[in-house]
Amino acid sequence: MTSISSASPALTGNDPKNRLFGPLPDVSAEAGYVEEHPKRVGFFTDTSVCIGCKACEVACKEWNTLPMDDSHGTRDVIGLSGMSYDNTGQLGANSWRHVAFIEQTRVVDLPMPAVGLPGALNRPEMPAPDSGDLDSTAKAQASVLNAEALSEFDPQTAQTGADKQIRWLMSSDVCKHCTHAGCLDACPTGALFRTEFGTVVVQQDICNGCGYCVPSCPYGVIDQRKDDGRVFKCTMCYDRLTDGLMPACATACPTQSIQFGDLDELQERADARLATLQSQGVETARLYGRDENDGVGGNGAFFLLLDEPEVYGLPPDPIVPARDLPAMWKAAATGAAMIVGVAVSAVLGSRRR
Amino acid sequence: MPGLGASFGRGGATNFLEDLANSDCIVIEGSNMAECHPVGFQWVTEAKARGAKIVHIDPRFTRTSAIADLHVPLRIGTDIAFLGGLIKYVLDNDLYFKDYVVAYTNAAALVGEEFVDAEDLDGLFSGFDAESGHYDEASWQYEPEEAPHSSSEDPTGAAEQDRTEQHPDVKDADRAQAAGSGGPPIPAKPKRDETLQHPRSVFQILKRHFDRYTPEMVSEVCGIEPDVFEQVAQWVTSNSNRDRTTAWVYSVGWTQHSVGAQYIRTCSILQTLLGNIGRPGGGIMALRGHASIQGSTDVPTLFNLLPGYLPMPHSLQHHTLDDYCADAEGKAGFWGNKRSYMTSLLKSYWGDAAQPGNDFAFDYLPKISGDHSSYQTIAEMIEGKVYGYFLVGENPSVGHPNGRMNRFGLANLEWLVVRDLQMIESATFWKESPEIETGELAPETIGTEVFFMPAASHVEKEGTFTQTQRVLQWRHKAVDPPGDAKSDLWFYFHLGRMLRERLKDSTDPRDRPLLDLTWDYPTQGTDAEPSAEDVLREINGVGPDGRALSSYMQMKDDGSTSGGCWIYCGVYADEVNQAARRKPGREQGAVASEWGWAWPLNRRMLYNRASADPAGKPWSERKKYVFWDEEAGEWTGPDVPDFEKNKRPDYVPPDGAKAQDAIGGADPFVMQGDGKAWLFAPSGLVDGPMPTHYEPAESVVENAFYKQQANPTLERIGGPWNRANPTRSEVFPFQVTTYRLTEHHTAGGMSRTLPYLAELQPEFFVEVSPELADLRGLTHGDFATLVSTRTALEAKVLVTERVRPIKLRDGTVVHQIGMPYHWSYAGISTGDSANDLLGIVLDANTHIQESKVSTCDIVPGRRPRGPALLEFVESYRRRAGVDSGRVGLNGRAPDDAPMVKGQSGS
Amino acid sequence: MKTWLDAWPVYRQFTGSDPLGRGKAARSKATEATVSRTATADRVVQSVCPYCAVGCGQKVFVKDEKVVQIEGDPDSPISRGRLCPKGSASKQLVTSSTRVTTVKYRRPYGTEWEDLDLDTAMEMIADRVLDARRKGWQDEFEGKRVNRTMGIASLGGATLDNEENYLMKKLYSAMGAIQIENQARI
Amino acid sequence: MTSGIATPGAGWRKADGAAAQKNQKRRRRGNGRRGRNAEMAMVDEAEFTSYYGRPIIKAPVWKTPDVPLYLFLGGAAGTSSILAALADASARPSLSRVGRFVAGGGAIASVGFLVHDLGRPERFLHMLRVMKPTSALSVGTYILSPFSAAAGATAAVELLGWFPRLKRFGGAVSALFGGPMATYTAVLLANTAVPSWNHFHTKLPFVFAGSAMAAGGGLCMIFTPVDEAGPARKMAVAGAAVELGVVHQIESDESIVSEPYHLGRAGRFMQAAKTCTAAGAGLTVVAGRTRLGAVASGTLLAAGSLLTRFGVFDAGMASARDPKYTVIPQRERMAARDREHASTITR
Repeated sequence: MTSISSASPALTGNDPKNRLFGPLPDVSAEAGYVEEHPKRVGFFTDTSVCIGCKACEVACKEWNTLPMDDSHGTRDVIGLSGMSYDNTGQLGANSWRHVAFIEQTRVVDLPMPAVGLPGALNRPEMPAPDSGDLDSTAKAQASVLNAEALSEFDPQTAQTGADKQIRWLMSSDVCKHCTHAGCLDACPTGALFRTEFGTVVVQQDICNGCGYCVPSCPYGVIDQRKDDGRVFKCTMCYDRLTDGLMPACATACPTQSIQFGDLDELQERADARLATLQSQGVETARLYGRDENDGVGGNGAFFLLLDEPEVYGLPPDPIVPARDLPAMWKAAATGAAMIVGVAVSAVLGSRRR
Repeated sequence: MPGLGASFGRGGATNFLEDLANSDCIVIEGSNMAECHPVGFQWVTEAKARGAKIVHIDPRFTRTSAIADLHVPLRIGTDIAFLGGLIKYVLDNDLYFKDYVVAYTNAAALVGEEFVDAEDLDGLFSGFDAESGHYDEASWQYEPEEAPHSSSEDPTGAAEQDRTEQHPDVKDADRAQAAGSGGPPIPAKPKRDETLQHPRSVFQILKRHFDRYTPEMVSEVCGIEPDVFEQVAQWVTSNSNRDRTTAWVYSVGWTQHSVGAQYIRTCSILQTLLGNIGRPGGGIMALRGHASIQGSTDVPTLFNLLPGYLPMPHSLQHHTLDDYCADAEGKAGFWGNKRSYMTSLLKSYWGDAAQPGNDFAFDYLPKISGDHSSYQTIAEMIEGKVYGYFLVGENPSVGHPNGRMNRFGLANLEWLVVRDLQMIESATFWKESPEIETGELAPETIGTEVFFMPAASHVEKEGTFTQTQRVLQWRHKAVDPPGDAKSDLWFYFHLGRMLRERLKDSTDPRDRPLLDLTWDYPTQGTDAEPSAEDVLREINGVGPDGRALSSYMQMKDDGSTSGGCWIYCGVYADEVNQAARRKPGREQGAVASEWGWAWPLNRRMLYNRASADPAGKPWSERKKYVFWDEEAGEWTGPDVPDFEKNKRPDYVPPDGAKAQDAIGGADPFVMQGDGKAWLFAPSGLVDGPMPTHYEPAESVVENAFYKQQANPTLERIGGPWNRANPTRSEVFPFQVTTYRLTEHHTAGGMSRTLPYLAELQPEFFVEVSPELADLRGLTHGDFATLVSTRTALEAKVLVTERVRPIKLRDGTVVHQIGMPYHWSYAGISTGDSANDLLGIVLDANTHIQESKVSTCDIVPGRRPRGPALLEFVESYRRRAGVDSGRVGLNGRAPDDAPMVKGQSGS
Repeated sequence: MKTWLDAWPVYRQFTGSDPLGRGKAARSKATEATVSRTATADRVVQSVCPYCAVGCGQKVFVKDEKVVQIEGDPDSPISRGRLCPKGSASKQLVTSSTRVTTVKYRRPYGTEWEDLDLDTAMEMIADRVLDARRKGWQDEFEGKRVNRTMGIASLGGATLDNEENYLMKKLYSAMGAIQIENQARI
Repeated sequence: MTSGIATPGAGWRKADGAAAQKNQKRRRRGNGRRGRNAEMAMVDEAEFTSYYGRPIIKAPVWKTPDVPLYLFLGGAAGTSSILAALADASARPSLSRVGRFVAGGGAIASVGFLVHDLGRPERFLHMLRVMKPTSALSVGTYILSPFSAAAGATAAVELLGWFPRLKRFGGAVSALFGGPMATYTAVLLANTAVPSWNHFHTKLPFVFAGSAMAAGGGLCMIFTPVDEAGPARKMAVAGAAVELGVVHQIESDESIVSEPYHLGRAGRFMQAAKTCTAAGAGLTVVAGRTRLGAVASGTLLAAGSLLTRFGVFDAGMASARDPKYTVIPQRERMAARDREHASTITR
């Protein structure tokens, strides 16, 4: 029998088994599934093949019967966000998958050709068009684009026009099912728990809506449903997993941008995919959440990105808050002792009457 | 699609989606595949993962472009110029697949001396009659091997046929579409020059025709850099040879143009020259937009077709069954058996009442006499000539261009039956349409009686869909439909039953067709649902022994067989519903022949005999597919050979051979009269034997190729409710294109009503370039108003660099506006309807509207409301010098409308 | 007592293998009873997606005569079990609360919908079809025999089944209606 | 990832054309309070990227004023209970009585606020399902429960005048939990991903400890006769000094996450808090021995403490809502790691 105190790295500051931070080879065993348990499963989201169709979002909502969402937890308020084709906005209590859309350009260093148009002349109320500078335009076009330049071009990037290159990044975000999950650490009721599959799930019969998990997630995943009071997030379709099925989003994903499977196998696949892309010259490709030495011990749901994480709304270097928990408790204990000390000296130092 | 039909003999996609994974290069043009067919797109991403080059040619940078290796932002409506440029590139640089072209195409055929190319007539071919706007195809014909009629058994009939074939009313009746399965008839076999050197050989004509499609010209017309063109040309040609194949993918981005069929023709020519047809990883993939749009042309509810692409009888041509079959009698290929197919159809319709003595009840069929297509019918509705209208799962008020005109049509009916799942706009036009707000319509003036009949959803009934690659898939019924909802099968069966009951004592001969109809389908369940399986069996056909036929080759012209759609014959072979086959894909080979059933005869890749060389050997090991097994004496491979199984590759048809026997052993295009793929189409298309670049009907650019600005045969429907924006008008200075988004479905009845989809694209928006936004003062996220001669709309503005202004060499800049068309006033996600902005101009081949390109103006802010909107649009018309668009009561022409107090036309 | 204590996760924390209470010890009754609704469905029916023409296979799960889930059919060689957002929303399409499931009738010049019995509606439509057919009838057109009616037109969506299209064209042809069109034209 | 924050995406920029999307270009207070090396300066100039300016982490869903009030009351109650127990032991019945009332009242009210803040208040007992050292709220539950029970009961019997021995025992128990009660709430805030809380995880407990002493002492001063209130005054002044000192450390920290303590509403709260606390402490020293002075200074101290809680709370909320407070420190951390890594390699 283990006693709480001896097993509580948070309080003792002694974390030799990496229970708060660092690589953890078997998350399920750490969570008490010491006997035979399934291998840890996860998602590998390869954004280089994402077509932004949002099938994942819909399949998720259908399976989990989530309410319609404006991403702030209130219902029936919909409107165009203006954020490219993303009208979901962010992960939330009602959106457990969120496809981010990022339109980017890379300007080819050229004077922008002037713009004119037929028919604007007789519209005096409109700004008068500049007359097109034929020569510079033509020259620019001729000098910039040649077959050689194109073949050197980042294969992930489609080309449009001479003066700028365009790419449109899409990425389906989801709960990371961290090795060290801030939400799980924070939950005071045990509503959040780690499953035998190594995933992190909210038990809706337990959650009392304290909301502590919400700011504890370094990715901003979990959120409270205002009219319900409880918190919600991706369960990696725990119920489907118990039936031997894949999560709804991965089942639907048309291009296998979302891949589900045993985490170790996904990691191998991701490494191979990264190598392929890099050999094709996609220099911007990188894995995110793959590294078990990162601040959350690696993610159960990790990504291949084509730009910096923050471009997609992901934190570049997330750290599970509990990493510093021993230090915090130490400071709190010192603070408490200080109070007692101050109080005692105040009493002793005061003359009676 | 006549573009494919006239080229290869069948209108269906030549390959299947899974086969795209075998491509070495995929060009997606006129399609936004990743957005509109996301699940099909998995085969493109798979090809890409295997190293294939993916090119996306589209005016907009879309979600397809995002995954492509190269995006080519060509100007809207210039695909023929681009593809023509590629054809020239291939011909000039001798990059065509020589052995393939000589053996399998009509390159060597000689064209008659009377033919004059568009090159020499400034954009018109010989035979054009400016008055009627129609071509006479006589001068486009081959130079015959022998005198034209000597081989025909029915010289008089054929001559008659030839004369009427060119009648404008017959042309209007859309004969081209009858090439859906079976190429257009040709009078005789042509003279050939196997060296391809004869100046009147198709090959040389083609060379001359495309001579002016230089890279510079392509660059100028399409607004792209010559190097981008060069890159595409290089990828495509280096991936088209014995070892490699290139696939082309298109969709309504091609068909919805006034030269839509010719877009597809241009691609067909290119793909044929490159030897990519009938080979794995090659072909032309036509992506249809609806679950069974292929099925809806195969088993058509189209005015000009009977099932299996048999033409609807025409009043000028087809008085008897003999007349009807005259063009086919004694001809090679498909046409040779037309009488068997038609007789079987008539037997399916009228059973015992169809006897040799009464021409198998041929006369029971009503005759068409011109264009009775949808838009023509709408125009007639407005004139009050049509009394009743059925809308069955269709929402023309939103889904059709010029919604206002469509709604005027509906407002002038006596009655309207709408069958749908949700309360769609076409059912509520009488109280909620935009014209109520403008005062053009009012419930009190609309006499249309409307019946909304709830329909069953796809899981509440059984039946087959034919998907984009011609595969029929049976859907099993999961649950009963709710409430009064019924399947369309139920509705039509019982409606027919009730009509027959009402007429059962009638002696009027006009009621005989109804009373003699075979209409005794067994029903099941409490609501007496007819058996769809029984209907499918009837479509399949039954032989004299009472058993289901297994092939259309068994069909007879003596009335001993029946069959409702000859190309579907075999779907019920061995009395088994073959469309219901569900052998898991992973348990079969890549072709997966045991999943569902594909027409014809379960062939998944059409013309696959062309995957072998003339001697029957695979062109290469890498691209091995169907080949001749000498030992077994048959064609073999992973797919069903699209060829007679035991016809030797060296088979030469004997003199006087008919039908399939007249097709040689090295002629893969078995549906064509000559067994060849057509680089030059002597018939089958009404607007020219070869494609030429014309500007769209509404364009801001002058045609740089020819004096002829737009397609000379394009079809317009005139009226105050369908005004056209003048070409190169300064009042309408911007091009606008319509399209779909992944998150919605066409007119939105199946998506705007669903919360999960509505929230993903919650509002109507338009996409504009930052340059246009600057020019017009448009603000991202704010409203803008778009105006045409039809109406004005408001939409939220998305400013995006994905839309690019096209800079032409003469300095003009063409601004293009993108406009998804899913919205209207009903449902959860609402907005103005994009289609209201468009006019109706039609491709004369298909009567499909040009909704992919038109012109408009755009200004910041919201549109005027109520009657002010009418005045706003009218002021644009005035400025553009266009006739008034004011209408009278219920949208009728102001003159013949009865005057109602306070409501007179201007 | 033991059982009662066992039900208290803190006790399980102290006595079991999950001292931090982040896994096994924290499991609730509902969690232990988790079951997928695909597992409890009465039957699974193979169907095809009704949206675009790719023709993705769908599996329809039915429980108590209600559709409880629609998802991709991995058996399909065309779609391999995948669906787009529309296909994924099929259950919502089928079970939509805004679906109209009774006949609605708008009389001429009426301003509101009225309810109508299905049988009555069918009778009324049959009457109107015969009437319009008669009024629009043409034996001849420009001197040529056409034996048709111009009084009835039809426009079908391309989500009609082949069997439905077939019956429609057959019936329309027999009644002489020719202005029969389909989304396929659009 | 060596490209560093100066070149996110190797030249790729968000293609917007939309003014709405251009709001995330710059950063940072410009007062040049930076010491470090040139590399840091380069970091300063870097643009930081975000997804349309959207926050990366979710701001706490806790209600205000419930939670700041809870923080305040818990602290005041905790320190008061200690003061009360010691007063009892040192025969200061008035101070002890007042301390017990403040502790009891504060404890009961905190429980009320805590329960009210739950999304599903009826499930507040679920807090006792598990005991999680990783969760400050769980640990806090096992502090708050005995504390509030003991403090509440003690106050009750004090009021009723029953069971004097039990009262003393209850007072002792609540005093035992009083210290943790006052400081665990700092861990509650710090053990989150909220940048302006988490970064100061070793400082916040002292802010809260100081603030709690100022509040507890201040409140006791108000109600205790000045003769007996000496310990309260001393504790209050000491607490105020600690609070002011540590808050100053936080506000002058290098990191950008100290910025929210200066800006906006949080900045105004913090400024007012400092003013109140400093004034209260000064007034205590000067006039704490007069009844009026005790009331005034006690009130100021309590108000200062309350404002500090609101300020800290708001600063955290503000830091959660702006992605720059999440991204920039993380980028700096990565850059530092890279430098360290580079130096180990060259060594």
